[in-house]
Amino acid sequence: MTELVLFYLFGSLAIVGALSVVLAKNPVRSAMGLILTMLSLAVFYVVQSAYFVAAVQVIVYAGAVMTLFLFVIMLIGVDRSEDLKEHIPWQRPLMFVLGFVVLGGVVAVIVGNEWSWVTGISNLAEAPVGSAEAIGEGLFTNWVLPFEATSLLLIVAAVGAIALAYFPAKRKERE
Amino acid sequence: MTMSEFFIRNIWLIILLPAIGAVVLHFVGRRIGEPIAGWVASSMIGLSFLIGLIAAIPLFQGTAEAHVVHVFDWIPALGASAELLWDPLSALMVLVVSGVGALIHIYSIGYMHGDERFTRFFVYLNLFATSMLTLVLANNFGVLFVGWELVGLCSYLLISFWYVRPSAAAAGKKAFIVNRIGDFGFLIGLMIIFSTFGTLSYTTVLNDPGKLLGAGAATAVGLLLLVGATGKSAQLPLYVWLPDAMEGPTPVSALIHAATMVTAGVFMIARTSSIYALSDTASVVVATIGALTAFYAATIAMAQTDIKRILAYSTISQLGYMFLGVGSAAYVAGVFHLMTHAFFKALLFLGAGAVIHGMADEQDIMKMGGLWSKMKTTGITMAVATLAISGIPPFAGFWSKDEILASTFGRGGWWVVLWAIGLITAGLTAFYMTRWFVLTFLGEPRWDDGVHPHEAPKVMTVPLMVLAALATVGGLINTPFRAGLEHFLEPSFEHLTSGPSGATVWLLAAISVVVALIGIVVAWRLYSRRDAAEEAWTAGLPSLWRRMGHAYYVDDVYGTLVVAPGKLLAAWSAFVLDKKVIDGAVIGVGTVVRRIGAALRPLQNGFVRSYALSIAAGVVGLVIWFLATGGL
Amino acid sequence: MTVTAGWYMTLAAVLFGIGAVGILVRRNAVVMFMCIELMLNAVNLTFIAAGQELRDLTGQLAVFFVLVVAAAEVVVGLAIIVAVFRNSETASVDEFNELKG
Amino acid sequence: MDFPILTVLILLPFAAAVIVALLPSRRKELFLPVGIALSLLPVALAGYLFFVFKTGEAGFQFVENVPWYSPWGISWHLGVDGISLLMIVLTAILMPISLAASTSISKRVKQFVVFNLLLEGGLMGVFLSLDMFMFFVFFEVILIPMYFIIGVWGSERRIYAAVKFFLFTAFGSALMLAGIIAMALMYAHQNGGMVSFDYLGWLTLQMPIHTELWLFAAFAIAFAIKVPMFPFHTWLPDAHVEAPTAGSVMLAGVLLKMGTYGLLRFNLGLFPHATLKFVPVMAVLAVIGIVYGAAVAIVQPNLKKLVAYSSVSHLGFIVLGIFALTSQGLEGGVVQMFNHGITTGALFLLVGMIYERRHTKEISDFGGIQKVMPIFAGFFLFTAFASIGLPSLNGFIGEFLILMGSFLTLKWYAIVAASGVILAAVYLLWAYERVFTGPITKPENEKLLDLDAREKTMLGVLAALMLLMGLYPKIALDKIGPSTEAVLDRIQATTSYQVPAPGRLADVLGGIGGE
Repeated sequence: MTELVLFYLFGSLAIVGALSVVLAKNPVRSAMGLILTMLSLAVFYVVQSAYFVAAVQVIVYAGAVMTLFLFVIMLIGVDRSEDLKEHIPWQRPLMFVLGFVVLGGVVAVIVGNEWSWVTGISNLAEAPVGSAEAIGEGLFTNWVLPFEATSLLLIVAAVGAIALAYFPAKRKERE
Repeated sequence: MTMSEFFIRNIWLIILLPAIGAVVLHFVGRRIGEPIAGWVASSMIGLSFLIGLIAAIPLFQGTAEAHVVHVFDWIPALGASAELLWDPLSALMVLVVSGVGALIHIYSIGYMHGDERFTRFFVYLNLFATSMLTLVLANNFGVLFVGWELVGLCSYLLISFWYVRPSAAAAGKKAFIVNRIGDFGFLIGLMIIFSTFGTLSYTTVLNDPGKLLGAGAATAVGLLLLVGATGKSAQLPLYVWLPDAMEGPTPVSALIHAATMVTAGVFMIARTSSIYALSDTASVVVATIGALTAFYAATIAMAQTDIKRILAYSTISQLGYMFLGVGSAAYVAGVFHLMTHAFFKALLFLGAGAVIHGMADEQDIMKMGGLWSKMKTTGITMAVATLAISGIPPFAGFWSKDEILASTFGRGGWWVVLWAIGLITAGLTAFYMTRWFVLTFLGEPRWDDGVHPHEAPKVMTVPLMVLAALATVGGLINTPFRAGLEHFLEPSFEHLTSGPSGATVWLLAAISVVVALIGIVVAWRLYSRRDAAEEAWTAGLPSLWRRMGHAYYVDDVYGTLVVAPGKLLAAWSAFVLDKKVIDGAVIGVGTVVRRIGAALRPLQNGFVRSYALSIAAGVVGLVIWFLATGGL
Repeated sequence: MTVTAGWYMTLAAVLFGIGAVGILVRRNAVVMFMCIELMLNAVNLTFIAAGQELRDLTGQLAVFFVLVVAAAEVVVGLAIIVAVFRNSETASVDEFNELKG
Repeated sequence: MDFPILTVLILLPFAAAVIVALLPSRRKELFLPVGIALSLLPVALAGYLFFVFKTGEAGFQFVENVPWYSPWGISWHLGVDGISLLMIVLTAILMPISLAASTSISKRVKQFVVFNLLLEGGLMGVFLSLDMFMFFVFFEVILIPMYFIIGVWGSERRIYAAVKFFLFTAFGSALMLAGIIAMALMYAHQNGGMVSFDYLGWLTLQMPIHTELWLFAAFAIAFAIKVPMFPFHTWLPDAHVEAPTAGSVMLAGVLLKMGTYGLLRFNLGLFPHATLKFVPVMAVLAVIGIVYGAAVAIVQPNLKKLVAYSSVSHLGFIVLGIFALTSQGLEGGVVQMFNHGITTGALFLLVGMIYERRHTKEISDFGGIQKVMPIFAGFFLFTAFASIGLPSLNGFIGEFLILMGSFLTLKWYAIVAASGVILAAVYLLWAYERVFTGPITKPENEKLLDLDAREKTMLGVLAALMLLMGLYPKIALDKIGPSTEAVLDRIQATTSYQVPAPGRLADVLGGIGGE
């Protein structure tokens, strides 16, 4: 019952956040909306006993990543309003068609009460608890190679970001 | 083992010696320098002559059989090994080639004196000797063809020896290409021979070829080999290169374009006599071409004014006699004439060379005259040569030419016509040679200013004298009284026609002598008192004379009918067919692809959101597809 | 009524759809980036839900990796946006069509 | 285990390429000498191979067979027989020479040497592979260095030429790849699911005639483009004109031979029935190529283009010899592959040398230069005569064998082909006349320097080979003969074809030969 309430409450918050990401004219509001969605999702993670992931979600995603976003928004300037006119031909109509198709699909799922996609094998055992120990054991046994690979990726990304930001652009000189 | 036996077994030494000479002179010739290089070359070919002479002794004595020497395997799959044949015919040819060759080598030392490419000239001469000796010694069509082509190469190199003159370079090229046209036929002949016998060795092919070669195939082979022979021996219709070949130094004209190389066709037909024996058609064609060429070239020679061109056309004409001889199966007579012609024509050319040398490179006989007193030796030897070629007994030309004519006459029918042509040609020969001699040596001097004729040095006149001696007595080795050469050559030929005998011989001889004398007298009367006479004579037949002077414009006709359309066709293939059609098709395919690309290009509008839309559309489409088909 | 995995997944689908639409309509590169993050988060939710349903911890591990990769991507992506902005003084993606065919 | 000489032959050039690539970039003067020195090792090895090769044996020797990727039946399967032996020797000989001819290359010397060595390694692989997968890989690998050699170090229109070369060849290769995959699957089908790319295994395949025809066509088009046969030849003149000297030498000398080698090894070997059906087509195209290539060469204003078109003509002879299906024709075809490589390689070297001095290849820019460059003229004339097919030089041996051999089965074709000997003399001697003889007409030509020691050495080696192969071709013929005979025997064993024995010419030349 608690779960149901939480689902409705945070589910609607997540959707509101998502919509404000897309619809807000001011990028700062978009960022705030995204933070809202992320926090709501963190609640769902907790509900599903994915404690570690929930913590990471709040700390890394809602915290660090979004801060970075906000920095960039500040750097670029928040007062730039977006021209609402569409320049690309066929973009809007096609998009609406697609949107309606997807929406229709979701509505069909809800209306048809088709919830049981992956429910066939539940109750086999205890649901796993995503504690830090459990996650750590998984990462450093079966998944150690991908883990090391991602660490490498992070280093590369960091170096790349520094390189991109550090070296002055040469395009102007060429012209 | 006697010396003769040793040399017969190692007959390749004859070829090797001049080859060594050529190689040595090629690499160190410049350091040796003039005139030693010339003497080295001359001694090499001289040694070949000596070896040939020693090796031929058993053949002279009639104690030796034909001997085949296998040197090494060359192209086994074609049965073409480097094998040499030492029989009377090749022995005779070796002696003529190396003997006359040696004399001309020596003469060249004087003639080429001071030329900046003196040693190069002797490299080529020695290379030529190598090639020609290979040709005559071959016991295999493959080896024959090697010699056949290499003499063509040497001819090319020596004609365009003074390459700075564009005409010399063009003449060399022309000679080689025209020869190649002949070789085209020759090659096809060899193909038929190979496909019939499975080998190119004389031993198999020429020993009773009738076993495998039907009459039709024999005719085909005979005619195709004849095509090759007309190229090499400058017969109708491929003779056009020989007059131009006079661009080469005069010793070259003497050696290659008179005495030896051009007789290769005659030699080859004589060598393959057993094939021609199978086909009367082929033989008649050979003889007819010979007779026609003899007459045709003689008429042209009558109207030339270049001292060497007259001799060139004369050579063509005399080669025609040889063809007439071998065509009428009088192989001995043909080869006999080949030999005597080598003597007197080499002599004529060398004499002409001496004259040109003395006249400071003047070649127009209209600007000569009166040289007799200034160049006694040359004059006398030229007189001998003129008599020899005109067929006046007892000089060499009489015996051989007469034997050819007699043999032709003896076969009756169509051959009598050929005999008549030959006879008329004999008169014309006497006429133009006398004209040549008279205009050059007799009468009043018509020299250009500043020309001071002088006799050639000893190194040039001695060969003249030797050759003059040979041209005088050389014919005596085969006379109706004593057919020495006939006996000697007999083992080489199987199907010899024996000419008429008895009174007929003497009657025919008398007729030809009379005709020759008429020719001499007419020419003498016309030209010794020159002046108005010549004009009167030429004015009588102006257009004919002009045509003869221009060799009937055959070169122009070939130029218009063959060369120009050929070039046009080649240009069309290259610049229209190849560029526009074939490459155009390739480029066309490329253009079509490019057009399609251009048509699809707007799809890539560069807007990332547009691409995102495409991706989204693709995803949605795929999902719908999965749902519709019930899973993946 | 219990909240099954299907509920979460439907929610994830909705969030994903909103993110996708955002990418298609917005021109501001930073906002488009946020939409991508939104879509990633939606996918993460399905991972968690499916993992819970299948009684398998691997779902959560996958989320962990997605998180790390997303973080890396954000770092580089934002650096690119900054670099581009420095050059052309705009963050609108419609200004960039150098890859036009 | 024996010394894996074939593997070493393939890997040596690649190793050499790595060594050159690792040289310090500042030592510019080292690249070329080191490259040349390293490329001499394959020469020694190939020479050794040539002498230890057992004469008189038809089969493959020095075979190495190591499984590589067994699920697909790919193995490192190498072997050399009389047909490939000469190609190996040719590749090895031409490589140092074409590098030595590249002293005028000034930009990116290191890359140039590396690409050339890669090219050599690829060529060795093509001629030694008995595994079709490996063959195809090497066949394609060669495109890459060649593309760059033309495209980077070529003259003005180099990009156009390189792209054209690449597209043409890639088009053919795509067809061949389809054929190879089809063969591999067919092998699996007939051998219980075991996929194999092994050439020797493929020889056992049974297939219906129409399949064979299609596969023959797929392989034949790939090789015909490479040869190149009429009408697929238009990439060749462009590629040659634009390529640097080394590129031209390798292209004409060896790369074209991949086509004829492929036709002989794979088309004749794998598809005997289809071969018989295709003989008229191939013979017609070959003969057209001979006459057409020569005719077009006559009027070319550009020396390099002239030599390029002469290659079309000469390669036509090789194809004619191969499809004559007689022992002489095949033997002549193989020996002509070698000889054409030497001769045309030398011709391109010569054109390159004069280009370095005058920076033009137009015939009309020369005239009379024999006066200032007598040695150069001598080498040119020597090589030209070898190319014309002068007996006692190498070009004659192959041509003569081919003409004699093809007359046994393809009479009229052989007769038409023989006219090529006239045309060859026309275009080369006419070019010689215009370039070398007469007075010097252009003042720029008066100061031309004659060949130096390096150039004389390169040409001297090739000239010596020309003379050797012309005077004593038996050293090569003895090794080729058994292998070509084996190809012929296989065709005779699997089909009803019989090589006609020499004999009475019952119906040669239509009515003329009637008995």
